[in-house]
Amino acid sequence: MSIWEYANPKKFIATTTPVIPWAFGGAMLCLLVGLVWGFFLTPQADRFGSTVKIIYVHVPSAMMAINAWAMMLVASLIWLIRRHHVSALAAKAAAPVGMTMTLIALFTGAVWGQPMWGTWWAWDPRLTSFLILFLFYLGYIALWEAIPDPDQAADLTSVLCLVGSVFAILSRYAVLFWNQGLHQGATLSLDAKENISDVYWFPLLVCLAGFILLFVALVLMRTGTEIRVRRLRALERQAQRALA
Amino acid sequence: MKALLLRDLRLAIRAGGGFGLSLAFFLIVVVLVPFGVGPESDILSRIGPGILWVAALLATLLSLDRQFALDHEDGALPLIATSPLPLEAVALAKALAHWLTTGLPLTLAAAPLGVLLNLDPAAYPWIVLTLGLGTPALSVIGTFGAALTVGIRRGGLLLSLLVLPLYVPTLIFGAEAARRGAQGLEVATPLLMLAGITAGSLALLPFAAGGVLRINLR
Amino acid sequence: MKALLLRDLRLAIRAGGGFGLSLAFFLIVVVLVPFGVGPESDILSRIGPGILWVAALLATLLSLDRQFALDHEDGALPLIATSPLPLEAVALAKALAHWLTTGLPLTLAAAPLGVLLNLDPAAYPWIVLTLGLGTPALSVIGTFGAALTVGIRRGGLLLSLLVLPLYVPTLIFGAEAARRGAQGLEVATPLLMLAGITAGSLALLPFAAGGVLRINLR
Amino acid sequence: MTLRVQGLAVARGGVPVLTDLGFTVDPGHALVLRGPNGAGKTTLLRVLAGLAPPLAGRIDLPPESAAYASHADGIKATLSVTENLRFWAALYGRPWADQVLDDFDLRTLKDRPAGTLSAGQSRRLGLARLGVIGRQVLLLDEPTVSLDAASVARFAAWLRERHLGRGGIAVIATHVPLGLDAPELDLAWFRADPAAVSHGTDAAFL
Amino acid sequence: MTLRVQGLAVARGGVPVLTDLGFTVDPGHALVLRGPNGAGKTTLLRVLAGLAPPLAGRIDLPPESAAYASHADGIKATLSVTENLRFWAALYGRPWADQVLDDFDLRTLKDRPAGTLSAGQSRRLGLARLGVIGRQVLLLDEPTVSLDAASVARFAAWLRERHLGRGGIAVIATHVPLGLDAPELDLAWFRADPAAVSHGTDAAFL
Ligand code: HEM
Ligand SMILES: Nc1ncnc2c1ncn2[C@@H]1O[C@H](COP(=O)(O)OP(=O)(O)OP(=O)(O)O)[C@@H](O)[C@H]1O
Ligand SMILES: Nc1ncnc2c1ncn2[C@@H]1O[C@H](COP(=O)(O)OP(=O)(O)OP(=O)(O)O)[C@@H](O)[C@H]1O
Ligand SMILES: [Mg+2]
Ligand SMILES: [Mg+2]
Repeated sequence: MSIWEYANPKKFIATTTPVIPWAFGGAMLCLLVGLVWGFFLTPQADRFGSTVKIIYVHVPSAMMAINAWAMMLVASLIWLIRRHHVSALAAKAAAPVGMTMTLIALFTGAVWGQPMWGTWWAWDPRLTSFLILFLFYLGYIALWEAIPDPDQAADLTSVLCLVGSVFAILSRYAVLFWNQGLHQGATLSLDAKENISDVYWFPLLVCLAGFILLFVALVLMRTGTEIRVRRLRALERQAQRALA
Repeated sequence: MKALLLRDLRLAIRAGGGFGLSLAFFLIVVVLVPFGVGPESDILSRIGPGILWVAALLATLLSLDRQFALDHEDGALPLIATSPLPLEAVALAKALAHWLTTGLPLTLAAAPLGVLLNLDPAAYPWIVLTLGLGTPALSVIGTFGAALTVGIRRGGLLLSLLVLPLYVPTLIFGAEAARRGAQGLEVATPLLMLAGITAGSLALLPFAAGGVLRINLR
Repeated sequence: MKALLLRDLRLAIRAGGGFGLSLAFFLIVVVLVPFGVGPESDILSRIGPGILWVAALLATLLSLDRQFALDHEDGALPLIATSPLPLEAVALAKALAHWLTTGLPLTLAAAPLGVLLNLDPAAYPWIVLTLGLGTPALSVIGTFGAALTVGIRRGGLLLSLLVLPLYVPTLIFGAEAARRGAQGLEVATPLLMLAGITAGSLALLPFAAGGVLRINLR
Repeated sequence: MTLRVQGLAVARGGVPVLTDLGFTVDPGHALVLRGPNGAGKTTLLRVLAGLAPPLAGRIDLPPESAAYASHADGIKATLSVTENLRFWAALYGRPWADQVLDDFDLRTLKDRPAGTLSAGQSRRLGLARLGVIGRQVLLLDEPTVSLDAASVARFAAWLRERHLGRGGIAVIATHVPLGLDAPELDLAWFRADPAAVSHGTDAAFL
Repeated sequence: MTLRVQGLAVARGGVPVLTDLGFTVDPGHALVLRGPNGAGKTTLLRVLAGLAPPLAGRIDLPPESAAYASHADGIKATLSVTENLRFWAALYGRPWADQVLDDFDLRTLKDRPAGTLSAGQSRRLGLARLGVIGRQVLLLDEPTVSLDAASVARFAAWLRERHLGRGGIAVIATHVPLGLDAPELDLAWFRADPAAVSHGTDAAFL
């Protein structure tokens, strides 16, 4: 019994179908608790005012945007090396979720930037990197859409994901070099407590857990859908040939 | 490889679209910018190096979709693929031909065009140096993108979309080095990074492009 | 004419290259400019309207070579020419399809993209208004240029060179009106001129394009 | 309506190819053009279709009655077979009739993107266009290239019964016999002397 | 060197087209592929040429010994006939021999830009590439399309004498007889069984 058995589409669907509702339920619960706690039960920060509460959406979505790309990278590698269809489809399934997370982070950031920095947009390194990440997602999804043959599409998007990751990291450093920013440093680092007090910290963690669960649920569900689409197409072809 | 390179160069010259296309486009962009942003020369000279870099990048981007598409349409690509030349070498030859017909003329034309943008005389050598260092990377990265989209009819859009994010680091370091050089600031770091990107792309991307071509020809 | 228009729109949507291409290119240019010229928001907001206009114009220019070239390559153009539809109507239908897939989306996308260039809020309505007024002229003029170069393989370069000078008046009045509007100055004159150019091109150029097509098909 | 050609001379790329050509095709009849490669069949058909001007001579043909079909059939790879045909019907202002799918054996392929057809299948699609636009005079350049024997016979039958049988005219350039009972014209007899002073624009400078 | 194919199954666009195909072609021999339009001739040749992977089965063929030729011949319109051929010779690392111009009757056309050739002439140019690259196994997809009778005979003679006569192999898909004394293989017999679970990537999902 190896983990690769789950790479069988049927086995994957059979295993994940019961998990999805639990993941969704957990996500909803965490988000509800985290957001209500964060929005209504925390004090207003001196410097930020009530706008600080955007953090409960902004930070988790920003983190998931990056993690989704990392997951796609791993899944692409698995496809290229072991050629498990499920992993290619999982990468495909994760992309729109990751892109949406990027958009949410960009949007909440812009909404937050207006009161904080007096502008919707600044060419801050962090913000700029996210814009570039958004373009990467766009290109990746567009490539999937453009190629009719699913295996070929999987191969090409995987290579794009590999090469793209290298350049994404390069861009990150280029952007840092290019402009000094306004944006906060990493809060969730080891010396986290020096940046942000526990009052905000705990609900944020709960929200983060919620976003992670939501991401897992969405990706599992979308992967299942992709598998079913492929299965449907295969059955259609079989039926067509039986007619001919 | 020499045969392929020579043929591509000859085709580019015959069609007139090689050297010409990208240069003309470069010229167009540089001419249009003052019409768009207004003729104040102080602003123009401040944004000059950046505009030259962006224009060069766009001109490169636009000549990319011919890289493999023409050979794909008329059926030459599978015939080249079954020749003794490995596809990695094909990609390298194509990138080289692209640079010779695009990157090199752009680099040489950048200095005279700078006049249109009221560029500071101190900026000229830096523009030429950074473009000369950076355009090979643009060609190689672009060839990889072209190889990715070769099977797709009218893949031009997709190509731009895929290649643009990959161009960002090159553009940032190139334009930054040009700007700093023009103002007499320290330029070693961006120049080194630029050279590093070019060297790395040249060493690795032909392999990626070859692999991707192989997938696309299946 | 409706049949042709519908087919072209359908092809544009199917290929994904229609709406997408020009929009993506527009976005690309707007994102690249700050990387080139640097992130200072005061400079960006000063050159913002001009950059948006130049970017829109470039995006239009680039989608032109598909106007007739695809139909020419696969042999559809002579078949269309021998149909009951006069070539003038063909040109008009093509221009209309081009505007719907290029000019219109660009106009609508200009406002959100302005945010990236730190555009003054007062500038938004003017950008949208001037682009909405000016892009039809760009499409019709471009269609004429595409008709001129249809027989030429890889006519892209030539097309840009021919069309660019024809675009200059539209660009000047369009960008000027947008800039003045943003600064609260008098805009009636450039706006009127812009509207006049659009009306004139729409009325006359389809005939020129039709005639030129007829010559090219001989 | 009769196709009548008198004293026709045609050139390609400025070089005279055929000269002194004359023939008449009556309604319900076909003419087969023969000649080795490079004889000028394609050139002649393009001139008859009005896509290139003749050097000399006259062509009697009512306007908007001819349709030209060559290897390049203007097939759009991303449109389905039916969408391709419907476009031509609409452009020529003709009603759409499903019948044509049967005539050219395309019914099983009707929803396939045209780009996925085999060589012979897409050739059939190109020919089906002729059944859709309802023109009286068909100018066909090697119409049966890539077709298998059954498809050639089917096309010949369509031509005989549905086109010529209804008073249509066809001029066909081909290297393979079509099984049509039609007179043949060998273009080798009408070769123009390339060295002769041409009647073309060169003449003004000689 | 013998071309040996066993238990081959091929697909196009994910749809299995042929199955359980097996044959052997010895040096100096040719095999003619027959079958109606859409039977899978092009698909099979592309798999043999290594341009597409087989679904199942094996193909014994030394690497870099096969050449594939189809309608699309990679002819560059702006290069002259000789320049086109010389490019292929150089790319395949072969010496250039003028002889090929005579073999394919291209001598009078040798300095013409390839774009100005007639259909049959440019087909001859496409075939001449085969004479230049010196490959042992030729995989030909409808090689004589658009050729007149004389050119077909000339090509058949070249194939017999200069290719097969020197121990070469040829697999030829065609709808018209070439006048070669070669066995024929009707692909209609090998049509993929519609009821069978496909061997393709579909199988993973069924
Ligand atoms: C469009 C604009 C913005 C984008 C794309 C963006 C992006 C990000 C990203 C990627 C992270 C970090 C995740 C991590 O690495 O831990 C983050 C965190 C954060 N952002 Fe933003 N941000 C934007 C605007 C803003 C604004 C306007 C503010 C408020 C002044 C803000 C405040 C924060 C804070 C406090 C954090 C948490 C610190 C951290 O975990 O790094 N952001 N944002
Ligand atoms: N642009 C050109 N310049 C000079 N000669 C040309 C040009 N185009 C075609 N020709 C020549 O004109 C002649 C007639 O060509 P055409 O295509 O009409 O021949 P065809 O009878 O259709 O031949 P095929 O059977 O090969 O299709 C050929 O000899 C060809 O080489
Ligand atoms: N992308 C695709 N998707 C689905 N089916 C396809 C695709 N491409 C080709 N086919 C089908 O595969 C079958 C085999 O095609 P192939 O081109 O091999 O036929 P062929 O024997 O060469 O026919 P022809 O004599 O017409 O050239 C055809 O029925 C064709 O319609
Ligand atoms: Mg011909
Ligand atoms: Mg075939």
